[in-house]
Amino acid sequence: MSEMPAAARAVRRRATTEEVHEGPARATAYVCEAASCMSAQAHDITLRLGESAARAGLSDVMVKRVGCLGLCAAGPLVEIAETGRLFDHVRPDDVEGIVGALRKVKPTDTRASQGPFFEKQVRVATENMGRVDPESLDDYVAHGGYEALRTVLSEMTSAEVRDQITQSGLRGRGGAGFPTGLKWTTVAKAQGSQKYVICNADEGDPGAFMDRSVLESDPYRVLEGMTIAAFAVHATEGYVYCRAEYPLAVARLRNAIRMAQRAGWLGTGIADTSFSFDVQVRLGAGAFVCGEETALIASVEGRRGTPRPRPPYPAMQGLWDCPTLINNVETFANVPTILRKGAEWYAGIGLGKSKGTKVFALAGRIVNTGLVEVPMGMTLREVVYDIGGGIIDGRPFKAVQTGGPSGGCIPAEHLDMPLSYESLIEVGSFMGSGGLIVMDDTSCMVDVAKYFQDFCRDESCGKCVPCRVGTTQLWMILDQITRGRATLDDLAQLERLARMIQRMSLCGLGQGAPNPIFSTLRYFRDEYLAHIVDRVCPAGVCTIEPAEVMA
Amino acid sequence: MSKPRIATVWLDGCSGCHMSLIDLDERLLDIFERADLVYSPLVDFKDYPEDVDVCLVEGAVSSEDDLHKIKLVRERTRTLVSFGDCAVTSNVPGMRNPIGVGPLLDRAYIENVTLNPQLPSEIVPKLLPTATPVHRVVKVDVFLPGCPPSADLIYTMLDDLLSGRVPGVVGSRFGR
Amino acid sequence: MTTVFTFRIDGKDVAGSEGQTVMEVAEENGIDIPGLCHLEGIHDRGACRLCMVEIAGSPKLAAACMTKIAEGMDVTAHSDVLLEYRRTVTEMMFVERNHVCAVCVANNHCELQDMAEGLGVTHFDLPRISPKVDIDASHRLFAIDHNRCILCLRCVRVCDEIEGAHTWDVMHRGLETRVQTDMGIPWGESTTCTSCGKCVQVCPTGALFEKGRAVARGSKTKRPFLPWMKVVAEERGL
Amino acid sequence: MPVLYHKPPPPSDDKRWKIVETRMRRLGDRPPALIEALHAAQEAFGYLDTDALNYVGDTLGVPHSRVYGVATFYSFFTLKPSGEHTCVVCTGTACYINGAKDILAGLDRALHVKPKETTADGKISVLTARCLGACSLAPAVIVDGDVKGKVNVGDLVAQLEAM
Repeated sequence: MSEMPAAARAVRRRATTEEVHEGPARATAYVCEAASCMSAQAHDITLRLGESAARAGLSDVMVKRVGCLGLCAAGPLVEIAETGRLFDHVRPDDVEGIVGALRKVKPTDTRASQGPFFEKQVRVATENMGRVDPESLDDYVAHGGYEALRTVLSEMTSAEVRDQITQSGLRGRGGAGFPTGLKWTTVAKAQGSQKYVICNADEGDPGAFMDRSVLESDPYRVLEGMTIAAFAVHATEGYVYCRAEYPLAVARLRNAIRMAQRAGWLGTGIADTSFSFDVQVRLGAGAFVCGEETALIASVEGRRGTPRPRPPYPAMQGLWDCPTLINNVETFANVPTILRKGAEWYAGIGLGKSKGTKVFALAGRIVNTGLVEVPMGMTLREVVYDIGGGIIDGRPFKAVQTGGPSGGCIPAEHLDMPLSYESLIEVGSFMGSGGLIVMDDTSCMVDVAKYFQDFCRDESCGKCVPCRVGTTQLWMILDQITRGRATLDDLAQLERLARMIQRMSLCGLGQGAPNPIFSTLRYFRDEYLAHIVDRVCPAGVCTIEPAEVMA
Repeated sequence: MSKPRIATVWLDGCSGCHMSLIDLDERLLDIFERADLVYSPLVDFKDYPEDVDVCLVEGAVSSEDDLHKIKLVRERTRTLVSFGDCAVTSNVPGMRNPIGVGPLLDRAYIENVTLNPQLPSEIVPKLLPTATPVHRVVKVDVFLPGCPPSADLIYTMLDDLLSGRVPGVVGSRFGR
Repeated sequence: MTTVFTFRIDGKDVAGSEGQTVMEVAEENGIDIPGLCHLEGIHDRGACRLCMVEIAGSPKLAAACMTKIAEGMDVTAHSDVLLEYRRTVTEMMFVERNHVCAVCVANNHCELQDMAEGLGVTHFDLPRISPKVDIDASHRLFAIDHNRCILCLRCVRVCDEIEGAHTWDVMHRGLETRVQTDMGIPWGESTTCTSCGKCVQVCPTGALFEKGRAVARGSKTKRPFLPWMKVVAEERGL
Repeated sequence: MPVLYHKPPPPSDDKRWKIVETRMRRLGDRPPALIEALHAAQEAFGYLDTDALNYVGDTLGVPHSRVYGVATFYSFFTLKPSGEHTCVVCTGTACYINGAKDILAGLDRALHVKPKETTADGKISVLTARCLGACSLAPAVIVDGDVKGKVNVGDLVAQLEAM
């Protein structure tokens, strides 16, 4: 896919033109210019709003491009900052109405309630999202940006920084939930004069767009987090490994790196100290497996993105065999706020061993498709119904899929389960990077399992036998089931094979590939049996073939 | 008590496994002292009888005729032996599987024929989409791989079966 | 001075030096751990998964060829579960492409065939994938039949690490993965191939073979190592 | 690691090679720059032909077989020129359960073109993407760089046929 969406081309052309008016404004219109709204011509709305306000002679009104406002389903979105009034599905002819509303804003106005979608969220990693101009370093700094880094460099030792992160209880937001503080300490203590920090922005789970939104909306935050991490682990060079499928995120990130370098927040002698750190972007090229850290390293090194057995872990032997810290975008995005507000504050949010908040991308058959950040421990029901607005057309909820191709499907009986790393594993799923895909009665769970298996076999790197051959074998059996051509023996073989692949595969892709099968079998075995024994697809998705056709 | 009833069946294979069976030589006498041969391409019985104790199946399931036959055999047989590589893995008959029936027949009966090229449509049974191992169509009780399995192996297996022992993994290999 | 570790494999007390792998120490102690991508003298890659072993205290299985030994570790290299898994891996190798032992140049000299026999694989429960793959006989001396390739990548590694030509590499991914020469061009057109024959020598199956050998006549063990080096040298007047 | 041989000249005097050359030089003309260089070449020329692969490999000191291995590993790289117009169908989970399968089936029915193929007249290439991240617009497609959301198969086919 070499095509770059028009929205990204626009950003690239515009690069750094400032659209933020100087000085305090009486009224401000935030226009969401993240990918989803951009593909609905949001930038055109920004331009029209500016022109229209100017024509109306409103010199004390500011029109500002911001990152994701969260409610992606209703884009393009415009928010009036002072009153909190949200305009959705904005068309060019709505512009005059918005200008009218801007005209009426009074200094005494306060933000009205925006409903549960916004009110129930707790923003940490996304605290600036929809507030700052993602292309302006000044705006980031005006919103408290780089305060944390300045404090870290001038007042703290690297050990103190690591302690803060450890005490905050932050865990890797890429999926597995490895304690971040422990990882940082391992890298810091690893032998080696050269160390690296890598930001994993190869968000590959279908239905997940948290990292993309963070990078599009607040790229400096990620850079600040990486720089703090570099200081904490004694690294001097960093890479952001980002999907090439995210041209807008890449454009904004590259712009942010340039701006930060110019302002002395990256490069040699950061903030007038002796600490040096610089960041380069490396583009992925359409390989899901590169989200696996050893495969990612291979790709940064310019090779085929095939994983290798661990140990040695990248923390000891990573990029070019040097100790390397790899964290995900959201993990780094949490870091500046944790250091600014304190580890105790962060550890006070959440549930049990899952501290803090988690960003989720809501998608599928849900009303409020979009990006949300909620405290760990919130129940799935609150996320799906209160924040997500429930199921489209009021249909019955069937399952929510989390954790991408390594995750599982959680049925209605677990809707009141609190969301945390542990609870998700307990019900046979996985936190993953944070995609929540809601399904209703129009989805066939065998077909869903087949979809993920098709994904895994297509993305298998081909290195180890169980994954290369096994994912296709699993897919073949699922395909037979969805055609009504499988037997109970085939089902038994499916389970046997799935267990073997889980234990024998080299990396997380293969080890996790059977998970969608396990979880759908656990909760929806009756659907499998309906296909096999009764030869019907209860959801009406699969095409059952006539009985007389031979295998 | 009557003697156990043995049958052998020849599906899509080269008959090499049956040749290997004949290689049992004088040991055949021993076998047929202890059992009756009730159906085989080597003897002249028209229909596969009921109530067979052991059947050796040579060859892959390749045609509709094979499919029909193996289902009948399975119904009427207590212990079904996949006899040789073609039955066990589909072996040489399976080499056509990546090609597909259409191109295969075209190549054999149209492209390479100069005089009156035509596809066979009568008498010969229709080919299945793929040549499959016997156990992918019906349940198989004993596997005897080998191309062909040696006479010694065949004897050991028959001896085991006729003595009421469960034949173990018999140390054969594909291809040999 | 090298540190010596003592530990256990299948209940047997063994010793090895720091830096050695479980596979190496097992071999020295006469414990056979199966493996097909492993070959002494080239780097291990832990890809065939036949050498997976249990290590007490770890929930995950580990590839013996890439696991460094440690003091006091307790390795189980043979168990019912491991045997079942190894059989399935072997089956997977057979059903992935089109292996027909009866007509293979490597029949009776094949490590995959030996593996199946050794593990007691009598048939394949898994359906064959039956992909349509190529045979490249464009090289003057050798040919490659991708039907028989199990992607152990010994050829790629020996060509890179020993011969230094790096003629072989891999292309595509997943089930489409193939070994290939130069820019995916026919082997005979390769400008980097030295015709040394090392790749043919190390191939565990009949995928890489010398031209002119009949079925079951591809034995690589009964002749001097790399005879083709001599042939090529003579041709070039060296 | 020094490069053992001289940097080769670009395959032609096409100015776009300059972009590729500069990208490689900035990254030190060393093997780790391979993927970045391939990105640069594909961005400049739309696809990667043998000339480009050879040039990049020779400049960076990467064996040809490895260049080819990398270029074919990543699905973002294409070794064939695409049609006049491209239609990228998102097959992410959200799009899948909202009907991406029907879109692909519809394209195949109407235009006889499957993913990664180009119509016989060379007009339209159909590609698939593993989630564009436009899940709120599901099912989504990108036609010549413009994202279209909540796609109706009939409308899409009509638009493509009119091109």
